[in-house]
Amino acid sequence: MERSPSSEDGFRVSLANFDGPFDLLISLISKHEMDITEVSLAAVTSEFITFLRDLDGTAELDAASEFLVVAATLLDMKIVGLLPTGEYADADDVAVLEARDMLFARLLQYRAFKEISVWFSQRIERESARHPRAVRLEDKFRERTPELVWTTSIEDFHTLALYALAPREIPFVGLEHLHAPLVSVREQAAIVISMIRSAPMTFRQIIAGADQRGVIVARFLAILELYRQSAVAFEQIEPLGELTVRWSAETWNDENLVTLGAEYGS
Amino acid sequence: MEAELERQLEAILMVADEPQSVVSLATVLERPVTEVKAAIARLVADFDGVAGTVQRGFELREVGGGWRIYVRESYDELVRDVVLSQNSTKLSQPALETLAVIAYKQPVTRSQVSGIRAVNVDTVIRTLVGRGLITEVGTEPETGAILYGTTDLLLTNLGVDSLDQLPPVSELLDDGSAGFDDVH
Amino acid sequence: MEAELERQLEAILMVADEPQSVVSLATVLERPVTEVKAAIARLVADFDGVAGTVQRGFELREVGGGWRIYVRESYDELVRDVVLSQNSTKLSQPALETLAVIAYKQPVTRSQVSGIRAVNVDTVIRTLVGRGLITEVGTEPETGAILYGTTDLLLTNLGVDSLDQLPPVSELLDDGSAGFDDVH
Repeated sequence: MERSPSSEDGFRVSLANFDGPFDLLISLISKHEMDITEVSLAAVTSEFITFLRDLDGTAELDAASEFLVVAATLLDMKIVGLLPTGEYADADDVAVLEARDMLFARLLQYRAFKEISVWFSQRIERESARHPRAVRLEDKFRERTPELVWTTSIEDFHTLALYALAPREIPFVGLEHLHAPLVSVREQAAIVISMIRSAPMTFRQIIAGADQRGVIVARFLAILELYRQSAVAFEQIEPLGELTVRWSAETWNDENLVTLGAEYGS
Repeated sequence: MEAELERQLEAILMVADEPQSVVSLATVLERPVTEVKAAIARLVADFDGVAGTVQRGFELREVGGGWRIYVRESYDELVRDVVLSQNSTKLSQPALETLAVIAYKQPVTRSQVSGIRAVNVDTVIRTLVGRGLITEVGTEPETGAILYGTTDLLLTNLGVDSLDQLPPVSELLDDGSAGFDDVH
Repeated sequence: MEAELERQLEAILMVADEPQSVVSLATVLERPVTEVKAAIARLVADFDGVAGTVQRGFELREVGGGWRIYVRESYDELVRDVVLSQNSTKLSQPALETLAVIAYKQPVTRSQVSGIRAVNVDTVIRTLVGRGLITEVGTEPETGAILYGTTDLLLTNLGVDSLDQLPPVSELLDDGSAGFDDVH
């Protein structure tokens, strides 16, 4: 697969077992020449954040996107390690293996679409130089166009104007989440419990009202913690599909909450 | 070489919206006016089928000092049916949005509208002019670009007497047009 | 009589400002689809000069689900100087990638797209809808999430006639997608 030419001055990582461009790391992982479980996500992330600080606008957005795909998958794998294993040690191993396959799958998929996007870009550019016949209709034909039936109210028209005149934002990788106000995992756990206690909810529903990224993260961590305490169960029909969270605690009292999330500082 | 000139002419005439004068065609093609005139005459004969060729469903006609390709008259009835069946009684979403932009930004040029909408608006503007919802209101002094504005028909459709009665868009948007250039 | 059909097609194509599907042409001409298809093929050959005819400065192309007259590619540069058309703003890299995902995975929800791209795609999707390259095609029954698909305009902009003409990703994904499905 062709690589972007950003390797030279792009994002580099220095780990105990690897030193070189991020690109190369990904190549090795996707060629199965390096064990993904050996890669420290925390180290890669902190280097990446350092790298982001010197990022030049949207120039390195490509690198950032690929990093996010890998990081999200690595995170999935680390979560497997966080979850309770009990007597199902083998199942845990299986999960790690599955997660690794998932990483390859996602990477390949992401790469495929990236390559296709190059084709899209070239085709659109080439096609935009072409000239289709699109000329003003002769008056004698224009008279035959069916009468216009106007159905737009002035309010709708105003809304359309607001929409059409709104500046288009440039997509970017935001860093504001790094400075988000502190959110209590324990507090969010209490909210989540109140939500799902009577009926199962999807993760999407659980975070629907959250207006800050920190709240979403805290609810996510809270659910992980509750799972650790066997208070909730998950159901996910397909990869990346809807995740349903069900209250499954047989015994639960609010004292459990006190210790919950202690390792997150709140 | 002469045949090539005819091919160049038909390429231009196939996409030209306005009738093309012989002089301007000669300028673009960098050929003498007499040569271009002769080539046009051959092309007319070619499309008309008088040169041992097929009579086409289109023809090359001189109108208002310029040449343009038109539907051959004998096919007018057929084409009327097509026009009737293909044109909707409603404006498309892109057309409505473009109309809204023109209503609030008028007088405005095609390229300014295109800059705000981030897409080519040529076809849509043609439709809106054809529908009598916008009209040419002048030209921009520096560039000579056509300025468009809305018509009374739009006001009637919206049920207002004047543009002042349109609900205002926020002040932020007023200098928005300047910011748009930076965004893209 | 058959030649007449080609002339009728030529006439219709002169007033069309979007690709004409064979079915709609057959309907308005009141002729069987197979006949219309054959006539179009002869017309393409005629304009291309492969039927002992002259290669014209224009051509008949199948794009975005229908047929439309274009200037022949070798004359595009010449025509560009005559027809000042406003080019659309280029799509950003994230927009192109998102478009690619939607093209191959449609119908697809916003969250499925962002799952593959691992970033929030809301703004990008808004831009793509605004440009008419994608559109809402329904809602997912269980979640009520909006499903997106690509439009004929995208196909036209890519210069292809149908989604089948997009490059295959299966080879690239075979390994991956298989593993993907097996995971659960």
